[in-house]
Amino acid sequence: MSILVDDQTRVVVQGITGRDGAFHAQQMAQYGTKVVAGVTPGKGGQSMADIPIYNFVQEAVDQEGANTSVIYVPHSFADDAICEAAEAGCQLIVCITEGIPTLEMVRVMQYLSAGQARLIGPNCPGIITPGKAKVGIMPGQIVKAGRVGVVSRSGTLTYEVVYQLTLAGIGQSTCIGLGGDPIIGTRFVDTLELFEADPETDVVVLIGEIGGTDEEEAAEYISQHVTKPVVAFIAGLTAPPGKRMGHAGAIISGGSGTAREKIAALEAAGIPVAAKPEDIVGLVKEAIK
Amino acid sequence: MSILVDDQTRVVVQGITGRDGAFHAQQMAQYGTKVVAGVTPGKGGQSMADIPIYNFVQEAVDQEGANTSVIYVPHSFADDAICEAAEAGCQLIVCITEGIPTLEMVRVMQYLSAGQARLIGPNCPGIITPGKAKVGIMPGQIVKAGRVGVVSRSGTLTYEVVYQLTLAGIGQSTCIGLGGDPIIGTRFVDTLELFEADPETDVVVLIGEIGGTDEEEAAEYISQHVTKPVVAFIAGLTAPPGKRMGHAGAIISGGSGTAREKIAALEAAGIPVAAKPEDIVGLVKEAIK
Amino acid sequence: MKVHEYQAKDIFAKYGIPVPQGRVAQSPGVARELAAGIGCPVMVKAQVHVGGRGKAGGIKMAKTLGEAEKLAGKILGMRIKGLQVRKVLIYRALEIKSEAYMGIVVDRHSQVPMVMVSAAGGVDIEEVARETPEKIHRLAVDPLFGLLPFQARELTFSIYEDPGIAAQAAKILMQLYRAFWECDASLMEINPLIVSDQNKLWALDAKFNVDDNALYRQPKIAEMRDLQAEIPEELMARGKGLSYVKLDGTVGCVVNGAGLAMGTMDLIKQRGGEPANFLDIGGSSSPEKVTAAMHILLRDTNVKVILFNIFGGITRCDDVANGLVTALGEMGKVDLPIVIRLTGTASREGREILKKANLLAVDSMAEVVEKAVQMAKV
Amino acid sequence: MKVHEYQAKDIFAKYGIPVPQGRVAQSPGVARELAAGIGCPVMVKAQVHVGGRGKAGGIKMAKTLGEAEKLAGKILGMRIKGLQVRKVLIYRALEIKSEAYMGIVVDRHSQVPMVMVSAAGGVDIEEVARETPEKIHRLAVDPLFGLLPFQARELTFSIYEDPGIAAQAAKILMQLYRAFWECDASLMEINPLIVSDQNKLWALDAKFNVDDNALYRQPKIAEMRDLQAEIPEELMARGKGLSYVKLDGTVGCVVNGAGLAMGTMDLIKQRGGEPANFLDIGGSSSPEKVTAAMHILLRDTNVKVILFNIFGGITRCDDVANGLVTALGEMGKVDLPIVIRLTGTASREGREILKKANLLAVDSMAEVVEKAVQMAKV
Repeated sequence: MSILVDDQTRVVVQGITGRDGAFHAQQMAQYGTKVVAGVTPGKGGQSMADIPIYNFVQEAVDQEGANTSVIYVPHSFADDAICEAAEAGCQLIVCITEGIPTLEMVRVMQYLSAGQARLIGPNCPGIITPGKAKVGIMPGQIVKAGRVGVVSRSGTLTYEVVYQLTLAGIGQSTCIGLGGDPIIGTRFVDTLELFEADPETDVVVLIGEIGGTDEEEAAEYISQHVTKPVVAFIAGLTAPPGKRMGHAGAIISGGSGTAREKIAALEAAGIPVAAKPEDIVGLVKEAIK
Repeated sequence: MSILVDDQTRVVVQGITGRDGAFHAQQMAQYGTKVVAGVTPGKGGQSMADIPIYNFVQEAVDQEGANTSVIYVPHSFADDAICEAAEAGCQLIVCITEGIPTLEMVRVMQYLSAGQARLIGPNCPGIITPGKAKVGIMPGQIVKAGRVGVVSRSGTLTYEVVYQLTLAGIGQSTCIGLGGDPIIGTRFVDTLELFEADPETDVVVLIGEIGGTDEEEAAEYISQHVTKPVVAFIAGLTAPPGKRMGHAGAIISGGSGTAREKIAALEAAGIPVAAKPEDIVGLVKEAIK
Repeated sequence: MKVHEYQAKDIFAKYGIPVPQGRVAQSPGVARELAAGIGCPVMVKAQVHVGGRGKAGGIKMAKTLGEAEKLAGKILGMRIKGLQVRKVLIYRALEIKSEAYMGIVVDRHSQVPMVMVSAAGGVDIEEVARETPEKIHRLAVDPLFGLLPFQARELTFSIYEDPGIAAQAAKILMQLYRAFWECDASLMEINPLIVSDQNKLWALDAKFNVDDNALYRQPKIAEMRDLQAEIPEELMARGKGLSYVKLDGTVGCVVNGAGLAMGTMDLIKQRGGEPANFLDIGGSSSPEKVTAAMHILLRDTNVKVILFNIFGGITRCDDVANGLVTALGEMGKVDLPIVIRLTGTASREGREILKKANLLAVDSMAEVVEKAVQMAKV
Repeated sequence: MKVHEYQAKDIFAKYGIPVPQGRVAQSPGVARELAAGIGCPVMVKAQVHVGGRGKAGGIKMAKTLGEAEKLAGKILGMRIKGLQVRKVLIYRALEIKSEAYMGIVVDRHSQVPMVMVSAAGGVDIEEVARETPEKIHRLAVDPLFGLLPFQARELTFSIYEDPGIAAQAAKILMQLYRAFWECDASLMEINPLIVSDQNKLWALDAKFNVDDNALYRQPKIAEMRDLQAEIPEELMARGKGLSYVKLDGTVGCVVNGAGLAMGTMDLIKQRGGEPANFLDIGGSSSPEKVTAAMHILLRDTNVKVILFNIFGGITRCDDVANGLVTALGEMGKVDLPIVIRLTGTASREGREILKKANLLAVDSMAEVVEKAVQMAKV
């Protein structure tokens, strides 16, 4: 089973003729993901590494059975790409593109609310279900199939944690990077619901960072709805208040959003919080016991 | 029973301190309608002819149990008034105001689509259920309680028809003026559905005019869903194509919307169409038999 | 309200839609000067608010300056469907490889803006719509999001094979939608949208009707109204808040409400008469409106009788009666017979007022129309 | 990006929000001239990108021209929370009857703009939010419709008793929302919004942060960036597409990804070290970015060791290695020790490159942090 992506996933790559799109389309295909089509308006009819290119996502859905889109187009076109994928009937849309204006994402979320599509990202590394499918930019060689779900707002920090799990012999069911922007399509609580329902996930690792209140909401949600063990890590204890730390989302605003508050909320909900990334392995081992 | 308004109707008058609002609030109350509140922002706490005035429709709903709004505010405030009434929980909103920009109404219809409120108008004379309630500006003295439903896109032409029915001793269940603008909240098919379901209506009189295709859609709807007899009249046989005839809605556009086409569509659906207003009485009498 | 082609093109240009550079001339001499500035060949195009200008000879190409002057002289002063041409637009003639159509209207059925494109532009698009509707690609736009770029592309890729041209067209369509929405248009059209010999798109014609109800918030567009291009009586009527359309008959009508006015006209015709006009004095009618209505009708020398058909609602019959009496007082002697029908709100008071002025009102519409038709025949 | 109060007020004024007329001075003499033009009493207000200016003595009232000049001299050059004051805003002092608060932010939870108003403005609004949250009235705005007039009225009628003032405030709130949306703001605030002795509302202070991601489509606002008001290293970093925040420690960090960068800083602290900075070289890192990162870190004289923590994903480890080798080549001798961790995409190739340049990379984050902390202690 796993969640969101597996061997039923048929990927269309939006922006397949761009630098990142072309590289990662091949990386995904090499990992074994079914990359069935690419889209670049005006280049329909061409192909790239045996992947057929279309002008529109709708064509990729109709003619190649694509059900998942991954987006690498430049930031000023990304909002339109998301809407197009949703309109074409993609169930899952993974937007790797960073730099989309926040108010544009506000509009996109309204657009998506009328339909069935789930968005991951933007500004995220994507999703990987080890041995089955990789949708996005996560390095495939660091994961290992197993029964730990990993969800994170960060990119490389997720790799770090996943890599350490893999080195310790602990495999993952699905690893998801949600993205670090203020407005993202899928949040911790959404993925917790999916992991809870997934028979192939035993433990969930939640990797948060400063800014917003998604971790606090996750803590609340876990204490009410999640029966599986969850372990957490929060980055940003040393971040000075009010300073922007790369991600637009990582701003400590007002009285909430600090790492300390998030850790307190999680611990109050009975969730063990690792002091440093390498401690996660130990907490997961304990949880599995 | 009747439709839309009856003795359960509790009216809030938006724009009650304006010239038209003040006059018609009293006219409605004199007719016996339960006019429970008026709204004019900034005049909350005052009253007008014993009707309490509030700043907001929400207050009229919460404190006076208003369930129907009638709007007389100037055209540049009318879109906001409609949205406010919907948000406050009014089930029925009757907008008398004319001159609202079409694209503003396009937005308003989108706003209403998310909720439960029904809009009649704008630029309409309103609704009257003889002997029970009058919401709008129709002259109360020309109607008579009975079992004929009347629905029209026109104002005074409706009065004409209703008056002739009354003179002939034929009473009405409910008379509705839908308004002549291109974008209106309630159309023929909506009211036909209501009249069909109303045990107190035996016959429906439909009064159309040139422009749009509402009459054609009504003909189609009647032939499929309406078991009660319907008789019709269409104004505008002498209107030259392309000329604006007062109502923004009364423009003959492209290949459709002429009186001749509408009459043909209705007759094809087996609906008798009166050649002149005074013939309606005869057709109704025949239908009742 | 309609604006002229040259005005619509100015608006389009502001939105980045490519239009051939051009200017308006009101005399053959100026037309020649403009042509000299632009460089021949140029188009000389009548600026009037009717369709079918080409068929009527109002659109010509001039290869030389002399020809430009001559053609402008011919077109200026021409009458097209009853309207006099007072302005010609001069712009550089372009080589045309293909002609497409783009248009946006508010669709009454779906209650949202409807975008239409067709590869079969240039000719009578209404005929295309009737004969081969599948050649017109339509999209109902969600007004809360506007036309999205991928939607615009889907439309334009369906009418152009060349992706570069389709992409240009998508941008134009996006801008046309923006202009439509921001300018409160009721109709915007580019017909034809041409591909030039350099594979560039141009809006060769531009049509733009504005929603009259929105003019209050579009002051710049309201200023574009060309008073000379309108029928004086219709202009007077609008100035007084009346809605008037001149027709060719002999029975002048003053009615409150558009539906009742049309019903009255239809009945006049049925009874063997011919209505001289449509005139709706609207709701909340003041005495001044009635006076103005009388003045307008009396300018029409065809009118043999004036018919009032008033059903009081928001309009009060006493207001109308007062207006009529005042108008008659102001005008001195009115030679035409006046027949009046008053019913509804304050009709008793209205009749009292008329009675004092020795005017009689009847109660039924059939009766008043019958009377008027008979009097018009005398 | 933050803009200064005076810039925010210029934008507010364009949207019809009443702000006291004022101008900016960069010297006491100009401040005096401006005060003379405006008329005393005037306010003299430090223009720096931090809160708490009043408490720091950066906001003063001057009753005379001499006082204005003297106060401007005192405030200009003052340091507030580490930032030097280079500009003062001079505007007419107003009588204040009451102080309210208006603000708009994008709410991450509901994912729409959130409008907030409070009658308890002027003081520390964050304290009000913490202590008496019921005094702040909130509304999550449907972004597809924007703030509707009745909603604006509902908010302002809840904080003002006088309907006239509440109606004025509703108009201001509507315009503030329009400005927020059209200018791609991430935060807009009026605090305090005052009622003057003439019962007129004024935005006495103005705060406006712009979404950095939207600067590409807000060129006029992007131009407002005050380069002098920023930390030079942060400015350099942004110019190269890096994200850098200076801190006070000794371990300089170069990391790819904000989360990993923060995780690295946290770990440095846990192991007894102090991070000198946050530095995210981002995804798709080119060698040029790495070079720029090195240059920036070497400007900080506190730095005793440079730590690279790179987990390749979209970033390729060979790109980073090349960048580092190039940077070292360009810079000549670098005295500081460099510790490197490379894992993930193209890490083998990256290590090869480093090896040839006699640089060694470790595989684990714990190991590289441990090393760096020890070296910094030497």
